[in-house]
Amino acid sequence: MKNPYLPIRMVVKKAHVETTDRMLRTLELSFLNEEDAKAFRFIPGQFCELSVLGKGEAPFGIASSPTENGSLKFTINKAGVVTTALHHLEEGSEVGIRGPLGNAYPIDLFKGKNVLVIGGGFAFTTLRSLIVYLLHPENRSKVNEITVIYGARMPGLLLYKEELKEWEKRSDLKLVVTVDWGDKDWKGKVGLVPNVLEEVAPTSKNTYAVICGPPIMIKFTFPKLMVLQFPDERIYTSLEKRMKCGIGKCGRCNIGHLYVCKDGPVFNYAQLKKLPKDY
Amino acid sequence: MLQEKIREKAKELLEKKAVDLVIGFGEWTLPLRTTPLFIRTPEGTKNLIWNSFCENNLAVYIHKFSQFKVGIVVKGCDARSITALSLEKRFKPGQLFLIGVPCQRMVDRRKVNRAVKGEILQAREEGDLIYVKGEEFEVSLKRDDFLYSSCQVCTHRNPIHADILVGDPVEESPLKEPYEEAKAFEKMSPEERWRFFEKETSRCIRCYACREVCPMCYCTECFVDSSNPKWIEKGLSPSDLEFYHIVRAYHQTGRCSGCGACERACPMGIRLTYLTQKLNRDVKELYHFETGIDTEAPPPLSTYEIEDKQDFIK
Amino acid sequence: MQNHWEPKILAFLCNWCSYAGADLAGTSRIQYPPNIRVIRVPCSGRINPLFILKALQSGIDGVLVSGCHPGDCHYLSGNYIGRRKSATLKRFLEYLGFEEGRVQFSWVSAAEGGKFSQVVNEVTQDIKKLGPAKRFGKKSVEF
Amino acid sequence: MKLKLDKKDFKPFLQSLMDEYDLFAPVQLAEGVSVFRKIGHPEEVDLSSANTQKPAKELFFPQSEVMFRYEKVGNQNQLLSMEEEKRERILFGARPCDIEAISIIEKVFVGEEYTDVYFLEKRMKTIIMGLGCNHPLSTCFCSSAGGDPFLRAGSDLFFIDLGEAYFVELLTEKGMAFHKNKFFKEADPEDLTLVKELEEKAFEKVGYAVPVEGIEKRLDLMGESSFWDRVHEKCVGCRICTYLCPTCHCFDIVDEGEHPCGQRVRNWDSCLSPLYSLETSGHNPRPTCRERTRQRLMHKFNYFPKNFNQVACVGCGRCILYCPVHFDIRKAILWTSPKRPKRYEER
Repeated sequence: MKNPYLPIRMVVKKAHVETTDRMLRTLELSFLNEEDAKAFRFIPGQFCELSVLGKGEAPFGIASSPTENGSLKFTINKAGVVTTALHHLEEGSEVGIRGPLGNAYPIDLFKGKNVLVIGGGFAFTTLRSLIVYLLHPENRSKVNEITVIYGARMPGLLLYKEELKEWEKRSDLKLVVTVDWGDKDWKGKVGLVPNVLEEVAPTSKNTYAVICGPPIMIKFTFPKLMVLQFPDERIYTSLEKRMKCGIGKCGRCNIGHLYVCKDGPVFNYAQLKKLPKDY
Repeated sequence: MLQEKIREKAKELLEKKAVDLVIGFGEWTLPLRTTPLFIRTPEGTKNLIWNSFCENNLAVYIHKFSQFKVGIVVKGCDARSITALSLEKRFKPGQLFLIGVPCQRMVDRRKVNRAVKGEILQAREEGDLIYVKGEEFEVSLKRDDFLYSSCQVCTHRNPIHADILVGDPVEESPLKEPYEEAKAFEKMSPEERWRFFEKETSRCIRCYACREVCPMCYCTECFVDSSNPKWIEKGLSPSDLEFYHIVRAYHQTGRCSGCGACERACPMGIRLTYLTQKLNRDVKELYHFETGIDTEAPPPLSTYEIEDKQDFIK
Repeated sequence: MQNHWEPKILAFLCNWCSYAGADLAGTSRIQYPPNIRVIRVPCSGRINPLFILKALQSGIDGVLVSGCHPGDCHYLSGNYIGRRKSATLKRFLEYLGFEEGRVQFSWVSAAEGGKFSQVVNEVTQDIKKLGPAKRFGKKSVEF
Repeated sequence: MKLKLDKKDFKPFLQSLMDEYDLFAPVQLAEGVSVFRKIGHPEEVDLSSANTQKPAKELFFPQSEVMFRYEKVGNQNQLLSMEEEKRERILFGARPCDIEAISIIEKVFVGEEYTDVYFLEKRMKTIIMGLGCNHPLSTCFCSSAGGDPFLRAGSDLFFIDLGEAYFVELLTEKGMAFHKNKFFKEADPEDLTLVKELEEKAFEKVGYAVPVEGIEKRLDLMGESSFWDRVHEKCVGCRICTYLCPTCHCFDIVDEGEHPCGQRVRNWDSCLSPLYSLETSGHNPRPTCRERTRQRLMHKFNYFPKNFNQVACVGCGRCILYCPVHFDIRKAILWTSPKRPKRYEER
């Protein structure tokens, strides 16, 4: 029988610091064993437990897309013991991972629909996975318009800057990048995500919204989506809670009778409304 | 009767709106036990009771109710805890109103349980006797034979610095020599002492009840919970259990009122008061300090005298 | 292999006196046993009892805490405060059953290189007499 | 199959079990404190207390359990899994409530998608010999919680103390394997009558006074009730009720020992601890005792039934007996019922 608590072995292929405050670092991991690589199938929105032996385990959303073969990307915010250890890992060192865990963005529902992606800060990781997936030649035709609104506090804190530049050039994707405070080199938008959303005012007709960001952003964005007449069932978000096992056993990540690790992390607004506010 | 006076005072405080709530003792479901009650209305004060089973140290709740003006029923030891907490600035002046009750010494429910065969279903106290009743027995027991060990050595049964004392002060006459437990323990050899400590702590399940019921354990982050630095692991390795109990006790140096709440709370029956008793004794002997007596004297480990003993230093 | 056992002793030395004293002992070529590992702390008052316990748990056989003589503290009263902590902790540990001498204390000034070496000599002798610490140490992970 | 075991044969019987199996039974650690432990000698077994302090779940889900060990060699990690349980084991003398609780934990740990191998391994290798509860305590409310003092479900063999002998029932295939045990004799018809009497007496004592039935629906309506503002007040946030609860199954995973070698361990955890849900950012979704107490009660009586169609409480009464501030879960359950008094203080 498979032991779901045993991490599979991966190795840090590449690592780079994303932001000017040096708090976010992206790790590109590759599998050490061929079978593991083959067996690992995931959908954007799922997460993994990364472990540094001796330090512990923590959950992270997968930032790469299933269409990017052979490796996995994670963007890690330096906050506690495990994340600090992950920041200090050198290229070539080993990492344990368990996953993919949790449900995923409802990609099948997006077929033939518009997709509005709203992201804030470093919660953009699984959204990047989703965007890269949707932009893949095989998948792009399956959905209609893709609109991405992405905000960060400062230009230096934006993730995946190179990719954002690429996306900006594309005609099949509408990308709006905004910052709370610009600097002298910043030519883009300045403004909070909810306000920018109001300004961009994408249609809610035939559209699914996927939103991920700090709680304060979510709190102010939901009402704007309501104004735009998005029905609750078509607003999806990904939640975060303290987790340990990632497979619905250890108990701590429940919201009501649902477990964020097992029944989530992706929920729609209609589901969230029914749950206690324990998050 | 003490109980009536407590109710009267509590009612008065609530009627005058001098406090937001009164914390006292009330009857609950099990015999030989009481429960902390939180009374907010004058009518509710009729549920307050007083007997020999009021074993909790209610001072622990001042942290939870730090946003309220609280009237609180205190025994001698509880009052001392509160004085110790006032030295550590844990509440605002005037925030607490202490209803002091001269304590008749509390009854150790476990000792009573052990004295009879079968479950005790009813218990009542009359004078010096406790009547306990089970399915197949009904006996009366002499109250004084079943007191908590911490109560037997108590030297401050009358609450000091209480805002009001209900009832007449009792005579301060410890039933046993002060620090009796610690003195007895000291007579053992170091090996025996360590073996005893080892055996007791080996039962620990790390429920931290001893910490949570202690009014003095209010650190925002206890050293056992700190992940960086990680002082000890969270498992049941004997060394970690011992580490926890050494530090939990030692952190009480000069702060413990000897109420015995830690030992009463332990579901595994671990002896704990002999640890803090030793610390209290040392502090008394070395620095002439007793917890919760003087409202001005700084806690002994946060001050010094030039002449402090130092014969142990090379 | 009992004969080859050498005690590991951890010394917490205050930055201003005892550490300088140890330095002086070194520069003056005064010999003392190599059993001590030194951790420099700002002041003997900085010693948290957790440090001592963690050391003992991690397999250290003895602990020495050394600071400035009374009246000489760089922070005026740190060593006095430390003295009370040391006194109560030492008594408490011995009460629990730790052997007398596992945890020792000294005053060593910056000028007392000789005293430092003498203290280390004494402490090492004491700990050697006591033998390896067995009571509290954590068993290392077995494979 | 109905058998019996004379008390004089009891110790030799235990010895015979120990020859072939690892035997776990209640032992006394200190006066009035007992737990399940591996038995080294039949004399150690102590069945005098109604229920042990720590429940039998400890055998399947130990408080602190090594999941795997690791060793770092250069940049390489080596893992050594610890799931193998070598010998078959017998759990003797567990009460029906504890045994029922194991099946409750099993619902969580043995899932469709993921199976907790550590738990399952131990469960599969264990033969359960339950013991009927002739003298339930006043704090017991197993019948109200859906069990009863003589519930056989979950046991492979079931023992009932008849005074001079134990009445023994072999209930499962695993249990039937013992029918040839040389200490078992055919039970007499009088024994059956006696069993019936004992059962009736115990049933009567436990009663059905605690309104557990229908609690899930009632709690659905009480998510933000003022009840939660009051019920937690006396709770000081220790973990006794969760650690001693036979159904509580939350755990924490930590690494012990930094490189080059160490172990990943899981330890019991408790929803009553602030750390349980505290996130690294400092945000705590359950910041005060109010939310944590609600979580404990809601999980047992609302969330768990929603997921598994059964309350996560077996009515063993441990949380009532050992709570240092005398929190009584029966009172809390009663409060959700229509019969509740107007104000919480009146109770």
